[in-house]
Amino acid sequence: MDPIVATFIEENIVPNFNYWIYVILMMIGLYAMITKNNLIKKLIGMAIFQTAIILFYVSVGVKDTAGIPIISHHGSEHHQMAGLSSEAGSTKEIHNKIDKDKYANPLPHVLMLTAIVVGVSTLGLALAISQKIYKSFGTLEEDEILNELRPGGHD
Amino acid sequence: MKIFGLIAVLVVGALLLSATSDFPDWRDKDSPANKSPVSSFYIEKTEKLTKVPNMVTAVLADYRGYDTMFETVVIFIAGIGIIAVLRNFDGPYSSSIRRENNDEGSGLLARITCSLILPFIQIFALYVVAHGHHSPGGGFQGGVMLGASYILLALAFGLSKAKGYFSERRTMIFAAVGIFIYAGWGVLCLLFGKEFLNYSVLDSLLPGDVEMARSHSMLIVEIGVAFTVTAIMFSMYSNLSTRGRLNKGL
Amino acid sequence: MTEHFPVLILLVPLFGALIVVLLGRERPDQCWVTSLISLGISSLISFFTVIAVLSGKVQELRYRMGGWPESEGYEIGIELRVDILAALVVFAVTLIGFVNTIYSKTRAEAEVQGKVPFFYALMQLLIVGLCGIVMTNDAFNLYVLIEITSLTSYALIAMGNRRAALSSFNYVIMGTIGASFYLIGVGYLYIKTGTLNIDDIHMVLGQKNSWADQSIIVAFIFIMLGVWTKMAFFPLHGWLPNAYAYAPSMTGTFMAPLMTKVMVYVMIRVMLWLFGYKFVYSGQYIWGELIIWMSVLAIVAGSLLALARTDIKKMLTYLIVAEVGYMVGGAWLGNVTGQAGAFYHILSDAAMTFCLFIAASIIVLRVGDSRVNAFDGLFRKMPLTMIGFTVGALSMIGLPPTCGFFSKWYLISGGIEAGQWEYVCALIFSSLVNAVIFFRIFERAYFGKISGVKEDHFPTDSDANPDIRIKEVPWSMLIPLFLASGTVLLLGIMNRSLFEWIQTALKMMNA
Amino acid sequence: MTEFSFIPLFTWIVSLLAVPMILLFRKRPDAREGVTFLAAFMKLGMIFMMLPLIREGKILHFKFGEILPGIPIEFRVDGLGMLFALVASSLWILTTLYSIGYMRGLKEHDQTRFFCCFAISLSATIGVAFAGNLLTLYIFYEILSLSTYPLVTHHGDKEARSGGRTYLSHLLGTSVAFVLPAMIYCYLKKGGDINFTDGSLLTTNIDAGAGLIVLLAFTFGFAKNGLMPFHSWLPNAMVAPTPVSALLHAVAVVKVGVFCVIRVFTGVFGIELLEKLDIAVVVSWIAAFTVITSSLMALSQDNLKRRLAFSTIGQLSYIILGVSLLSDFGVTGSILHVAMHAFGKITLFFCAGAIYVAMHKKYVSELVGIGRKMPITMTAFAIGSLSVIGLPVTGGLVSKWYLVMGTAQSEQIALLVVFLISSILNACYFLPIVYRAFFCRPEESLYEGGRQEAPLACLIPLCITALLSVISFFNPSLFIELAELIIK
Repeated sequence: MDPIVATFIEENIVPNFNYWIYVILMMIGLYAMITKNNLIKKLIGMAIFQTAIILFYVSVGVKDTAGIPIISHHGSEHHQMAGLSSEAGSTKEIHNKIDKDKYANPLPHVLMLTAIVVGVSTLGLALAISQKIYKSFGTLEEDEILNELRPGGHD
Repeated sequence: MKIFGLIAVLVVGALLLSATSDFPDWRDKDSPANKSPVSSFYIEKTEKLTKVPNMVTAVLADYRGYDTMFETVVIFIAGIGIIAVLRNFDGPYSSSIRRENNDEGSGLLARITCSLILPFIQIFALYVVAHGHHSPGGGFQGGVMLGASYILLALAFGLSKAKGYFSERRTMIFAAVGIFIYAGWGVLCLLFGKEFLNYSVLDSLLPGDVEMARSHSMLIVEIGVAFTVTAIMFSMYSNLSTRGRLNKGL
Repeated sequence: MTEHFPVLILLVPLFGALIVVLLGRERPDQCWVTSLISLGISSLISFFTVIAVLSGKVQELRYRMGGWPESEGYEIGIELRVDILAALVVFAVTLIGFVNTIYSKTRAEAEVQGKVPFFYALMQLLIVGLCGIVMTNDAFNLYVLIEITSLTSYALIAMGNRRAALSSFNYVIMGTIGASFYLIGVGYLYIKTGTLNIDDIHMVLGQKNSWADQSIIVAFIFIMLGVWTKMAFFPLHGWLPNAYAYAPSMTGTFMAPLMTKVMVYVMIRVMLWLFGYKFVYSGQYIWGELIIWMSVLAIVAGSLLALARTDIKKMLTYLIVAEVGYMVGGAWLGNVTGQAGAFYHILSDAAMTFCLFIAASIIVLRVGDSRVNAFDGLFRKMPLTMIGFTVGALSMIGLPPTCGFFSKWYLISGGIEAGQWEYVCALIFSSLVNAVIFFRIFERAYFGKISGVKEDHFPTDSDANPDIRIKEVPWSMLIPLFLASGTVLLLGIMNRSLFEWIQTALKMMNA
Repeated sequence: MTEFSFIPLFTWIVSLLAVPMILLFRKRPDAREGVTFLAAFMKLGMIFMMLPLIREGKILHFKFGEILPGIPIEFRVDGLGMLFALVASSLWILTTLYSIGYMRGLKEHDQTRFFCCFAISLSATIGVAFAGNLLTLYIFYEILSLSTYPLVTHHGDKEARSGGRTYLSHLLGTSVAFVLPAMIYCYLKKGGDINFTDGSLLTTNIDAGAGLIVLLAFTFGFAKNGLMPFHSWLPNAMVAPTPVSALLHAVAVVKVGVFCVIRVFTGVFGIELLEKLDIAVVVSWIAAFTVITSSLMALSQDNLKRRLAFSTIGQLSYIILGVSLLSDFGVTGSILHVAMHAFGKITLFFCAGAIYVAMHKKYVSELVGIGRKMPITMTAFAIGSLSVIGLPVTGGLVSKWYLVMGTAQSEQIALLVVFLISSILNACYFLPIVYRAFFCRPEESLYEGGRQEAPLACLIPLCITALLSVISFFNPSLFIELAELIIK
């Protein structure tokens, strides 16, 4: 492989691998939204588009060493508590010892929960609207709809 | 159009990619987002302040509870929006649900299987709602499962049967009540003299101390979310699958 | 009590919407009353908020949701921030919502048969969303609220005829792209700063001095693109005209004045609070000049497209496109006069668009024809409606003492101050085109004979004779029209004090 | 010097208050016209109340609240404004009388609307005359354009509508396109206000290029002054009923245009600044071009009112030319010409209307021998013509005398020639009418019957205006005095 390309991949793509994937996914979705003729295909593009953004956000919160952002007090902490109990340690100290590198950043997850919900709602509503369009135009192809409109409706 | 779209997409993609060059590396624990005091606060203080080990739930229902309330409203809007767009109320209210003879749902095998697993799905859904504090889960997830159970019911036994449990009017009431619970709980905090959704002030009302008040309040708002989500999921299905006629399922 | 005002403004219509849904389809009248009361209370509270913010005791209201304090200088929860600008816009939003509810009394029943509660619920939720957008100080919360307004407007528009459904679908696509672009921008800011609070993002960017970072610039571009799509800035305006023209009339009347204006407000706030004066106007990037030229293009194109329309509502919607150009250009001039002018124009444009849309809806309703010839002879037939229309139209043209003149004055002042002559010329050009458009209508209304309306518009109407049918509408529709046109005049008369408040607030933001 | 007074406000508002009264009495024409008269006399009376104060050199002002930062709606009465208001309001009385005769004589429709709009436009004219700052001036200027539109299009037929369209598009278009930005530029340049003061509004920190642009923007922007190339609204607006043409297009509207230009020259720039920047000569030559061209165009017009309209265009440019000479005599001459031309031209219009009412004749070619049928009218017409040409014994000579002296004073001999040529052209298009009216053999149709003058209500005003023209030749001191207040 060309060394320039190799260094480019090594320096740019590999460390930001997720971001590249997200951008490519998003471009696929956006392309479908802009150019597809079928309304449902547009909506599929929209779903891909929104999913790409979710991928991006979740990638932000990932840490090398971390697991899910739920504090596991059944494992190590119980041991600590047993060890500390003789020294009359309070729960406060225990909590201070939470190693934040052990837990993924929770905020992006929360945000994406919202984004998922928004995505579902938008998709549902858009499907309803396309059903209404189908009911009144008898087709979901954009050009056919526009053709039907041309002679009848003014403007 | 295609060429134009392609160019636009490529420009957008190139712009977005050009920005990644000065991003912190992926999985970097010291990136600004992961190291920021906000994130640290959530990770380190959540259990102390709210007694909820699942940080996502805590952030969702407490720190950013205001967001989540609107998230529920979004679901609600989608539900009533679909009805507003699709439904066609030409006759009186009750007659709009027409029973049709061929609305029998699926075959026998499917029906029996469904009737066997439905209770488990519903119980699990309730578990997910209730156990959101300690494990992945919460109102949205549980609500979707609960809604799915009714959808399954409709698939197996026909929509009219499912509507017997969950009529259109009832879905609307459930959906509205869910947000009522959420926002009303926040207003309760207002009435106690603190900010909207400041659960800490409710410790006199709920068992336990201030932290437990937060924890319990989160459960309550999650239940509210679950109400809305369940109702709207089913409503979405029943409207979309019948083009708003609500006569016969898929 | 004052400190709770911001959240109460939101909660009252939210509960109103829930009650309306619970009331159900059997009681449309109660739905109307509920909506009227809730929006009335909400606008009262927002009025008191304006007074509270102005009174000097509180310069701005900050409201921490859930009472979470800041930690190490960062906001943990979501914060509302209401300064005078936000208070004014919120007041405008709730007031227009309230007045539009009066207007919709008879129309809702007629246009969305049987779905009245859903209409009122969606309308109130849209108001909630808009107020939330204006007040929130959290970048992600802003996204959620933008989606709330978008979803409600998709549904509200799609409640109309089949054309409305089609345009609503286009709006879904464009709106989703816009909102997602905004979300991407926020994500890029988050990845660089680790916070979502608008003030904190600004603070962190300042501390790290990462203004020149590629990702920040891209974030800015995408946030702007997103907001522009939502406000129908010229090349991205495609969804707007059909959506507002074909929507049910009582939907169009309040979405047209509110949606784009609130997004303009968001743009100004993103520019000044989130990124700050230095970054946006530094002159180090080409966008300053470029966007002024884009706004010139928007103004010219919007005006010309409006001129080419014969359909009244379509024409008005293209005028909105031109007006958006005014405001974007004004905000980008880079001086306080221009920004304040753009902001003043938010208020005045909301008032006059509202006025014109109500008048146009009334006329289309009565005449049964949405083309310009609907206006033939209307000065004699519907003098009251035409008075309302005239006030709005004069304001659109920019004649004193209507508010349109003063906003144009401030915008032109800003343009001259900044030396952007192309913008000044575009403003004047658009005034002239508006004059042509509206005087064409006045001439018809003044001299024209009432045209015989084609039978097929009213196949079942017993009084198809236009002489009988074309008469003034009930008071429930005229009162909103007069409130709107009165506001147009009032804003014009009050412009000096308004402008001073706005200017002071903006100066603080620019500092 | 500057004195606070309510009289300017009352003067302005009195004709506005007449509007609801006129509407109230719409079913009783006599009462309606009575109200108009009452308002007109009260207005003139109040102007006469102010006159002695102004002659003492005082300036009266009245201020409403500020509507823009630093810019109130303000009335400020000085010599120039006084002179203009005096002319406009005295002629309003005569026009009212005349229009009663004219409108009733022709049984016109919508007379109430006519008198309402008339009253509003008079109010606006006074507003312009008394305007204390550019914005007030601008606002009343626009109100005048709008309120005269229904008058211009009074007949409501296709021709009237197209005339009205030209009228409004020219006047509104130019004022929005040119005046508004120029005004805002001055506002910014001055640093927060555009009030007229004794000195000039713009300070010396403006360079010649920008100054020229602003000057031209104002001069063209006030298109009511009929300067080419924005003159075509004037002939087109002649579709209006004659009293409208008379008052508005010989007196109020067009004079408002030149009045605004004089204000810009003397109040906004100031003669000194213009001398320093040396830019007024551009305006001079545009005006000179207009003078000659319009006179030539007038020659070819057969429609009497159109001929008068082109004559007006030329005469207006005299005024602009005079003020752009920047010499004392030139400016005085300009201001004088506002009054003198008003008397002369309104006489001519009244005559044209009287001829139309009595004989239904519109074209110059039809007027052969009409002097025998309508001797009084045609005598007045002759006096009016003399005044417009600038021959004795009419006031026109006085102002033209000053103008010509102005050219000499500023050593613009070429412009002197322009004045002379144009005077000859004026004579060419007016005197033949008079000559043929009196001395040529009339057409067959004109033999029938004896004298056939217009109704008395038409006749009296035109006699008075003709008389005023003559009086102002013998006693122009009042006008000169007022004009010189500006020079000081």
